[in-house]
Amino acid sequence: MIDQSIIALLLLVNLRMFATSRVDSLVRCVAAQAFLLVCLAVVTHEGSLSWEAWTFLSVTGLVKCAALPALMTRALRSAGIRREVEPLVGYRVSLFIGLAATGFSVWAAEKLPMPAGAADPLVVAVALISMITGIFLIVARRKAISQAIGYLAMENGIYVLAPALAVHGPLIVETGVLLDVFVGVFIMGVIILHIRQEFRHIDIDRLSELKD
Amino acid sequence: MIADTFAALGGVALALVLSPFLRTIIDRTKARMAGRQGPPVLQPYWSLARLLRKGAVYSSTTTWIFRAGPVVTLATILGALCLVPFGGRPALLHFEGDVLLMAYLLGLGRFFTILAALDTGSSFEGMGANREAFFSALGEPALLLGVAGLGAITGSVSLSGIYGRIGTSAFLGAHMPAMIFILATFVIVYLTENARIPVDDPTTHLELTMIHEVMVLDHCGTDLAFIEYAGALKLWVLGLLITGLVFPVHTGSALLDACVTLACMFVLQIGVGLVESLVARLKMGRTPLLLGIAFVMSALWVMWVVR
Amino acid sequence: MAFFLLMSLLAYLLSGAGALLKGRHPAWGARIVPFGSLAASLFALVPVVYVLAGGSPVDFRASWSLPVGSFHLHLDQLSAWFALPVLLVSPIVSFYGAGYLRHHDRPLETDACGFFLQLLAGGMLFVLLASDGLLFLFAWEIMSIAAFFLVVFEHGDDDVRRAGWVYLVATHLGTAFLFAMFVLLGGMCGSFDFADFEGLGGVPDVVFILAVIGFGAKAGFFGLHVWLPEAHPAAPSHVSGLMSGVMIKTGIYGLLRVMVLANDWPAWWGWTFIGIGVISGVGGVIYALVQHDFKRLLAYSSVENIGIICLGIGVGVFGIGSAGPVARLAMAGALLHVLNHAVFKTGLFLGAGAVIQAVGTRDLDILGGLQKRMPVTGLSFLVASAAICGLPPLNGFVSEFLIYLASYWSVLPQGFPSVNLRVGGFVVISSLALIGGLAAMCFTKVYGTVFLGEPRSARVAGAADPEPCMAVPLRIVAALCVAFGLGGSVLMLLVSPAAARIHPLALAASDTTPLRDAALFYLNVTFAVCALAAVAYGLVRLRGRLLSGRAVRTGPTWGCGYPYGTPRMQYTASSFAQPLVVAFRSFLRTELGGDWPSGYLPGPSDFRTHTPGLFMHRVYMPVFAAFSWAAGWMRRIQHGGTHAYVFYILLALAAVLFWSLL
Amino acid sequence: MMLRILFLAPFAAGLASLGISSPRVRRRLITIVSFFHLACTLIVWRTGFEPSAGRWIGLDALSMLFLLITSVLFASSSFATVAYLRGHELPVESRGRFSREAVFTCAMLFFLGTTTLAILSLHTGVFWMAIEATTLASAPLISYQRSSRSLEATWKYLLICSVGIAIALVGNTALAVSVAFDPATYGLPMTFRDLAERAVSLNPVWLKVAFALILVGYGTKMGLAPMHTWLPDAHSEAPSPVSALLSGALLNCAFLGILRTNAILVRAGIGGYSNGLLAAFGALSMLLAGWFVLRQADFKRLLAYSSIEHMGILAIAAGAGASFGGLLHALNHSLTKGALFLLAGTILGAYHTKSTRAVSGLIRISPATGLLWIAGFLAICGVPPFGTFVSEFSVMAVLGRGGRWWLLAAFLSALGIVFVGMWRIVIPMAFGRPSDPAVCVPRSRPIEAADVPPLALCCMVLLFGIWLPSPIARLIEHASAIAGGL
Repeated sequence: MIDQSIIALLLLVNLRMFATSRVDSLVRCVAAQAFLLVCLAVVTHEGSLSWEAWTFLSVTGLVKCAALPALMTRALRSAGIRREVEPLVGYRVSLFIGLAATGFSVWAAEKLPMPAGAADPLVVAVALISMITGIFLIVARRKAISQAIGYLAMENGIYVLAPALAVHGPLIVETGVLLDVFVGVFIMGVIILHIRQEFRHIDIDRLSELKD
Repeated sequence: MIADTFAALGGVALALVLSPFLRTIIDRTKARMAGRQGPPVLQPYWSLARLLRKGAVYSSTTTWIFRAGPVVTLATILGALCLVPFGGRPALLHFEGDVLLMAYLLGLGRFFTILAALDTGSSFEGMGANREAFFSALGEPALLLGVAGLGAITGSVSLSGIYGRIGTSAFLGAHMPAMIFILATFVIVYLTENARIPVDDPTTHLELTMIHEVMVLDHCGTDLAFIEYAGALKLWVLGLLITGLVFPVHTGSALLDACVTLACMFVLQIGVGLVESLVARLKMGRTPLLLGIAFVMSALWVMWVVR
Repeated sequence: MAFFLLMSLLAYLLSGAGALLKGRHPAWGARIVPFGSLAASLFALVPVVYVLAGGSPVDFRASWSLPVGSFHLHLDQLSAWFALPVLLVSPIVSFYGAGYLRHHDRPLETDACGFFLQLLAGGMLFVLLASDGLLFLFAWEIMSIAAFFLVVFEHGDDDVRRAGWVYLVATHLGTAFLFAMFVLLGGMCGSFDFADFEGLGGVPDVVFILAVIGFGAKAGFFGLHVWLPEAHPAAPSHVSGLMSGVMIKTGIYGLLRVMVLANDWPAWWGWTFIGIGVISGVGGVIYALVQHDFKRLLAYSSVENIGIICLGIGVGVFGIGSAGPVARLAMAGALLHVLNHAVFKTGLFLGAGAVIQAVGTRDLDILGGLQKRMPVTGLSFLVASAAICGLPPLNGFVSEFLIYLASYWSVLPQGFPSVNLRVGGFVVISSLALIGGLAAMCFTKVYGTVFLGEPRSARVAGAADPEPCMAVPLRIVAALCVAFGLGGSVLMLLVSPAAARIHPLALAASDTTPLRDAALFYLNVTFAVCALAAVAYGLVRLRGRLLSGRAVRTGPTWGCGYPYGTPRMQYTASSFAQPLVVAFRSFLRTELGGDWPSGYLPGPSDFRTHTPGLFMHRVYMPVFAAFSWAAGWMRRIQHGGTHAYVFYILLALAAVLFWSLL
Repeated sequence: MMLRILFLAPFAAGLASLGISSPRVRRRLITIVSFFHLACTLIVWRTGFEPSAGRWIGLDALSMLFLLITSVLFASSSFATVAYLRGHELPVESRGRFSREAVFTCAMLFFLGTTTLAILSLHTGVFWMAIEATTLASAPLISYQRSSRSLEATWKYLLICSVGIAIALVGNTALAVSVAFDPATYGLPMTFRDLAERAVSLNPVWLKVAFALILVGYGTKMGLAPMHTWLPDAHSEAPSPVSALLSGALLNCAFLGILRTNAILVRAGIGGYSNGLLAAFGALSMLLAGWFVLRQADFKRLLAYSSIEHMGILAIAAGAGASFGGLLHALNHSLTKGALFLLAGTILGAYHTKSTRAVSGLIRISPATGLLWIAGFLAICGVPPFGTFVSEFSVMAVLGRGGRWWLLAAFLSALGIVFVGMWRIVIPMAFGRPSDPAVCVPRSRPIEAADVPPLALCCMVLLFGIWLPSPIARLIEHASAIAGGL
């Protein structure tokens, strides 16, 4: 019951990421997405959680819902970036693509052979949607920061895919992955700042001096 | 064996003595056709004798090549003379592939003639030299291919073998068209190599249009005598290739064969004189075409011989 | 015996390295290369002569710690014969080169030149010895790359660098075909050892095609020859001599090496050779005729001679099926031409080098009158020119004589049922004769315009014969031309084991009597020529006698009544070739240019002709342009947009997932 | 213990370097750590290595080979790194503690550490983590110049590689899923070795999906077309020693992941599928790189595209089952490419341009550099007597033995195109008259200190072409057995 409603909420958040025109709203969406995914992980977990797992989940939640969005908001502010997303693909088309992606994800999740102990296929579907959302943001949005957000969204999707498929990596590996994501987004933010200083804009579109 | 050698030596001696006479035949034929008297019979001999008595003027531009030219030309023609059979008898020197030696000896002579012409630094002589080189490059395949055709018909790869074996049957049998084509080729090559009309006009007085004559403009005295004599011998040597075909009868008697050959040679020169009287000289640019025709004709024997 | 071979290779390597590392002894450096290569030649000549004189093939195997291939050297009659020109020419060339480069202003580059010269010579020997696919390619590439460095020796010149590129690309693309060929053979056989290839029981046609293209690019078959007229003018002359005289023959060697692996030779192989021979021979000589560049002309002439060799091989391929002397004679002729061409082409390039060094230009149209100023060079060049035209009594005649003789035999009616053979022989006779005539035209042009007449420009005035270390090699080459020509019979006997080695696997080697007979025939030639030399001498004496009491004057050349002739009015190389340009204009497509006289009182005018290479300008350059255009178009993929880049990943992912779930 | 030192020492040194204020000491630290690493590697190699089951970190022959490559490259490029830092002296405020240069040094050492970790990790998750960490560690190296171009390159590198590696993470998940079907393998530790041993009981569909994702994911990092797009930018904009490391060490690491995954599929009996994919990507990379080499105007980009081409060769070798040739080629390529990038740095220093047109007469400006530049390109084109010739030929030999003619044709034509394009650029660069005497002054000495490391690398490649030392041959043989799934 709870998990279904979380899934529904996640769907809505993802679709909002397709359609939103503001960067700050994107940041909020990705934070919400992360929060919901952590919740989903807690809810779909079988049996009781050990204290290590609790710690890990809370650290994940903190990093993904608070630290990284805060970092981005800061980058957004200090770099003085305008708040428009500046899409390459229009919002309406994006929304339709989002719907199509949703359909595809559900179909794929139903289609794939699932191992014993796997969660509801819808959880897998929602993980897939999050990943597709992330990639879509990278491909179809012009600003560097929206690409960083896309990367984060994608990581969020992957993060939930593993428990959804009943895959539990060793804790140290999971921590390492989390650390990597954190440092990655952190460095992205740093680079965005530098780019801002150097170029006076952060349109990836115009970052095309290097070509053949 | 020894008899053959003596017969061949006789042939060579005949050539050495009689070859200047061939010019007389041609010139007198032309004169008769034009209604003139023509030069005396021994005129070529007198000319040679007079040239041999003269001194010499050499251009200061020239080197030893210029002096070597006439000598090499004469020597190579003498060599060729020893390789060509006279009257169906084996030549003085005969071996498989002797035709190559003959053709390339002629080529050696030509090589030096051309170089001697270029040695003078005269543009007229250069003009003649390049024409000679180009036309002979086109004429040579025709000659060698024609001989190859004869070889294919008679089954021999030496000149003496070919001319010894060739008989009237060659003309009467299935190879008749091939023989005729080869003969025609030889005639064209004969006219070309000896610088006769329709390729070259030995009597022209305009240097721009000459081929062979212009190349030897600077030679005089003894050198010119060598060249003239070599020219006469060349007329003889290549003539033998034709006479052997025109009258391929072997009587068995060396003397009779020799007489027949001489008669044929006489007729051949009259023919050359007639051609010179009746045919106009080709435009310079058309000559490659004539030689091309000769080449094609020399190649046509393949259709009858190789089945 | 193998010891001598290894020592020879080592001598090449060490003397090359010695030239590079000679330190502070410049005099040493000038000597180490020539004497090194002399030593290497002497070492290698021992087994080579041993094998050619009837000894058993030399075989050497060593373990080699590489994943594929083995260190297998093998010297049989075929490789011994091809080694002969290498061993003969490389010392000559390196002595000459030491003099040629003595005054070069960059000692470092001169040392490098010596090093790569040794590497080239050693590489060629290595190619001939290698009896393993990997080892062969190894040696092959070393040889090619060494030659590349030699070609770009004078790299300050734009044309030289371009030539280097053309050469490198041509040789490497050719080698790519060889890679394919060896991989194919190795794939079928499971090993890359030549000895194992023989167990294959024949080679597929595709191997032959790959070999023709791959080796043909090195040999300079017309169509694949584009690098020759670029590289030979660019390289220092002694290097051109070695490359043109010897290196391109390794292509022929490779082709023969592959052919002897076949079980039998289909008729179309013969036609391939004859076709290549006719096109290369005639095309090569015609292009040679229209060149103004001294060394470019010689390069095209090499294409022509490769054509002659191919004609011989072609007749030989047909002849192998039928009894009789044809195959043996033709193959022997082709092999002899390999040696002879090496000798006289080296002579021509060395002579050209002496002229270029003395005068400083390769343009034929501004040379002239050098025979008086450089008598030694002139005489050697004359001998080599006559030899390349196949004139008796020089060595060119020996090989052409054999090929002709084989072709004449092949058209004979008795005993040869094969129509292919007879028609092939017929084609060979006609094209050989045409090639011979045109070659004579070509080399009378060269010798006449360079050495005879009056100088066409002031540059020529100060020219003089080169110093002895260049002049002596020139004399040696000329002497070799005469000696090989007079001793043709000996050469024929010497080549007979090598010629007997060239036959399909399934056929046993037949006897060598045809060559013994031919050697006897050729004795007649030697005799006749000697007699004629005596006659000529007699004529000279006669002339001397006749002129002795008479006035012998010198004066200006008779100008046909035109008294104002200047040296510039002489016939030039271009005008000499003019009838040919007219006759073959549809094939040559010569470009005419310059300011033509116009009006009633024309001012100064000039006239130029330029004949661009047919394949270079009509095939390869358009193809390259197309490739280059396509490459430019393809670059849009990398247009700089990160979005698109991620999108590519997405596409790849979709494609791969689709494929995996299919 | 030794293994821990191998990857922990660089981390520790990196952290320490942040706090060092003296640039001289810090720079010396790079060299010291690199050579310490090399020494440790050699000791490990000498003492032997026991691959242990179930371990996450371990050393088998395959990792030993790649460790050797990486260590040699780091050691030989450490001088160039120091020279680079010295040559591009930053203002004083950027040289102290926690300054830009300190971060660079730290990132450099971290890069060494993460690369070592990636090579040593036998666990899929650890491997992934390490690979992503190499990306993060190397990003500050690329952006060191802080020019607009280098920032752009860094951004592309970071984003594209992160996306790619994220896809590989999905692949890891899929790999884990494939374990969960059979009770026999349920709960299996996710090490490559365990997976390979139980490969037959894994779920083939998920295995295929996993391989597809891992191939695309790590393929991005490895530089296989069409995921290669970041590679030319990053390689051309990074400082040359860093380019050498990226090309010589980093790409190999990603390849290692693909190779190990491929071995699992081969053991599972669906090697045909994975080999086909590898060969297809390899051929595409080779051909595409060839086209881009053809009209290249920037010599560092040229080298980058050449790396793509060689990664294609590695992929084809892996796909054709020519593991021995492929691994030998990985070794040869890394050494050669390292030398070439180091030389490119020297050239860049002498001419102050990356444009191929502006560079000429190198051999007269600096004979040793010019000769090495030519030798390096000969090696990279697979011309004997260099080792690349042997390795390429042995790959081709396997292609021929397998009768894969189309692949062979693609292989040869790509090599041909690359050759044509490269030499059109290299000949005018190396030969001719020096372009501008005002810009580039001929060196007084024929050989400079900067030429020594590339010379050493070239000599190694030369050695491998003439005589492959038996310890290395044995190492590669063992490694190829692991890579081939035997």
